[in-house]
Amino acid sequence: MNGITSGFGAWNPIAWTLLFLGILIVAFFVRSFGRKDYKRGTGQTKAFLSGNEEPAAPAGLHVSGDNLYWGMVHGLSAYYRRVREWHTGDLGDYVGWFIGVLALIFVIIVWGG
Amino acid sequence: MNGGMSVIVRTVSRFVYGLILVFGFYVIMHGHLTPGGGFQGGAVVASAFALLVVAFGAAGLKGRLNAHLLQSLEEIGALAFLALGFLGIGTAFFYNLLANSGGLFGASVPIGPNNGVLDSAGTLPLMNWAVGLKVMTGIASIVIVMLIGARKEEVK
Amino acid sequence: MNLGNLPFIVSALLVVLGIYTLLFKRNLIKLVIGISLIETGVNLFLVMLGYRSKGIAPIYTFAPAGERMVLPTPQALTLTSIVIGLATTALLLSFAVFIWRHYGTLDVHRIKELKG
Amino acid sequence: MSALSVHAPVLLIAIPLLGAFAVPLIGKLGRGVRDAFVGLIAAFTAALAGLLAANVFGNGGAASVYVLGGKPFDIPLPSGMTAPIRILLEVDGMSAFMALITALVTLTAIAFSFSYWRERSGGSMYHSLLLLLTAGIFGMELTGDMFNFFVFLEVTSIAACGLIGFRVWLGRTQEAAFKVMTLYTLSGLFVLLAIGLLYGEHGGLNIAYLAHSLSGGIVDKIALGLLLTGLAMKAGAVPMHMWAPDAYGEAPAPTSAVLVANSQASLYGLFRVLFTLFGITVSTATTGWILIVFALLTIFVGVTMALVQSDIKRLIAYGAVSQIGYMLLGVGVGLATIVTKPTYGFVAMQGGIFHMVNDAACIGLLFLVAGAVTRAAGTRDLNKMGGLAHTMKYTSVFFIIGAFALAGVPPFNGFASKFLIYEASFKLSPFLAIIAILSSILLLAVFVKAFQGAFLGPKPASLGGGEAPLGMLIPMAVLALVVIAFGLFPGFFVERIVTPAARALWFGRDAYISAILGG
Repeated sequence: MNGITSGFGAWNPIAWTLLFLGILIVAFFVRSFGRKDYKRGTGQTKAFLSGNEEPAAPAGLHVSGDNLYWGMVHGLSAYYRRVREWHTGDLGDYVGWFIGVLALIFVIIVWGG
Repeated sequence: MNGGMSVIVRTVSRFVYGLILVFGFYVIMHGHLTPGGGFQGGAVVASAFALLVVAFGAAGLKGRLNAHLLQSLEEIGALAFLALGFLGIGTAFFYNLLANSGGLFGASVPIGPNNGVLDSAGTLPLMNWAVGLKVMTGIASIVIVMLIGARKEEVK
Repeated sequence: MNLGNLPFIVSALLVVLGIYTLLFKRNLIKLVIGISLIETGVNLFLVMLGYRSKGIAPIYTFAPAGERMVLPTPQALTLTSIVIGLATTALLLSFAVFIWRHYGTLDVHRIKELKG
Repeated sequence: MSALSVHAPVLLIAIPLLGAFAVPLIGKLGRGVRDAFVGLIAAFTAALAGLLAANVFGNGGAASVYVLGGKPFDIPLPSGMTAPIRILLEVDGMSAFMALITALVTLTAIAFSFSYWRERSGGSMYHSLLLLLTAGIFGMELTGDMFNFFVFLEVTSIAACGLIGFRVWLGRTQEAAFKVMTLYTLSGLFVLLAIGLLYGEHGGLNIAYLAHSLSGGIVDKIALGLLLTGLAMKAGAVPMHMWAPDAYGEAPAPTSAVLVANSQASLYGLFRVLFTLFGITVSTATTGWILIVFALLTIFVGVTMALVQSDIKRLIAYGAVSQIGYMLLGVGVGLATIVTKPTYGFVAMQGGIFHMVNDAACIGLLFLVAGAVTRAAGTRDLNKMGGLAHTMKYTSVFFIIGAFALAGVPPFNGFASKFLIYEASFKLSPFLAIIAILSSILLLAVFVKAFQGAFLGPKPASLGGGEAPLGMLIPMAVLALVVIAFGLFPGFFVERIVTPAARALWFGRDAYISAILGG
């Protein structure tokens, strides 16, 4: 009753959730084999940067939203430059796209419909 | 513009004002017989208000038209229209309960060309009045709001 | 040339003029006028749909007997459309008033704070 | 059947309309009375929608007709011809399904508005416009008449733009409202032109009557083009989507959720035109592939543009644009294959239609969260926010639920519907499924960015922010519960409400026509 099938695959969220919980329990079980002699507040908890000293972060530093994925946006900069220029915010362009699409749809439907 | 227009315009509009009102109410009242109805008549009546604004300016209007009162009347008009719709809910929404019932606006009309029976058409004339009230007050308050907007710009 | 089709040509012309105004004019008030032009064109088209040649207005009060009448439904549609057009135009104009107050301009090319 | 359920279709339109006109009068009695009245109207409307849906789905989604103004709707003319001349409401599975969505979104949005507008004046007019918008959306979904569809389309346009431009003290809202109103009016006029063409060609306005007499001639095709483009624009399909981020982003937060429901109502109109009105009288391969191309563009451009936004509401708005694409994709695949009727076509229909309700719940939840966040923080800029999770614990949990659901992370509801869309569109062309899955992953990245920016990290000292009041948390909790319920029990909902709706569109054209014309 709670699952759905597409005719080629099936999706049952209850089973999935139970499986997820089961894997979680196994993971915690495996984790419990870990070493218990680890000490907080010593060098053991420091980040390992090829043996270099970890630079102190300035107080209140926040990796803000725009800092995430800057690499991806940079990599796609050719696409993004074009697509952001496309969103001009000019009402004339908005209307222009509407009329243009209308003309295109006319051609497609009258020829191919 | 605050001072209004010349004496000629003011005198003529004082005279024409009443005529426009009468014509507007006539259009509302005969909406179920002849072209017109609530919206058209209401628009004509509201144009009388607009004439006042043009002829006498904003200052001349002070105290004559109250925007809050207009808004309340507009809502009452709309509610009256809906209430008339609910009147026939025993059969169906908008069912014309009064038509051909012999009571108010209940006279039956011969099909085809006739001389016009004002006391006919059931709830339709009442709806025309409701819509007329809504439209005349609505357009009048639009005129007033735009006037206030224009005046603030002059101050700026 | 068949003059019966003239109103349809006029209505098409009005729509095209309105679209031209929307596309190439920069003043917000002119854009509102452009919308009104399209609306007038569509209304003219609608009201022409019900016309029968040499028909009289569809009013039974004091109507001459035996005359053919034009179709009243498209006229009702047109009236509804006019009412809606009134509300639209009033709303657009009041937005234009407020835009003028905030931006100090009615030039559509300079009202582009929302982009990207 | 009780009188209430007989009259449910028209009451769904009339009750919010009554509320819209009465609110300014009742508002003079004081804020508490007004809020109680608005709440009552909204709750009653939602109950009516539930009643209507129970009736229709209890009936297997069969089409039923409500006649305004009297019993018989086909008065025989002197010439012997009978045609439906009265104003009709026609409700089938799809209409009832849309009414349910609208009821859910408007009820939560109105409940949220009580807290949202507490300190501001003008609440009476705001609630009046919101109820008017609700009435318009219900009207679009329930009417059986093309011209009334246009009238309600314009009612929603005017009410929606009134709401977008409601905060007149902000310049950007006025800019957005003017732009949106221009485009809405333009699309409305083209829809009216199409209706005029159909009327002139076939002499009727009733959808069933028009569907019966359509022939697929050149005038019909021009009307189809006008209707398709106008309604697709009002739904926000790329490349005619530019108004959508302006509208959703600048409207007051609870309104944005209702605006999405409004876009979905236009989408419903588009589907009604393509499936019921025109159906197979035109080449469904052409119209279906037009929808699919719109869908791919919408999905991809919406998601990628969302990634570079730094305004939280605009970011969610682009997310909302992209989700419209998934609905178009599912239903487009269904339409393109309607002639041969393979199994996967119907699965795609189910997926696309199921995604409508899922999207309404998730996007509604996200916009409400955005409203609570911006209200607490006093800014919408993600770069100036941070650390809000320290003080807004429940709100941040709701954001995670909404974002995961929208991005299609199992076991939330977005995954269930996207699963159906992926599987079915893969059958038609693997390329479609690839774009859809890729964009879904990107959408998760978008919301990770938003979550990191707004909720994680240290909190800037200048930033305000306490937990949202209870009046805001409860509507969010309701939507979150809906999201989880639809996620955990998709089989139940697909079987009970989605399948009848999809069947009404996919198989129901003849039934829709014969409900009015008989035979």
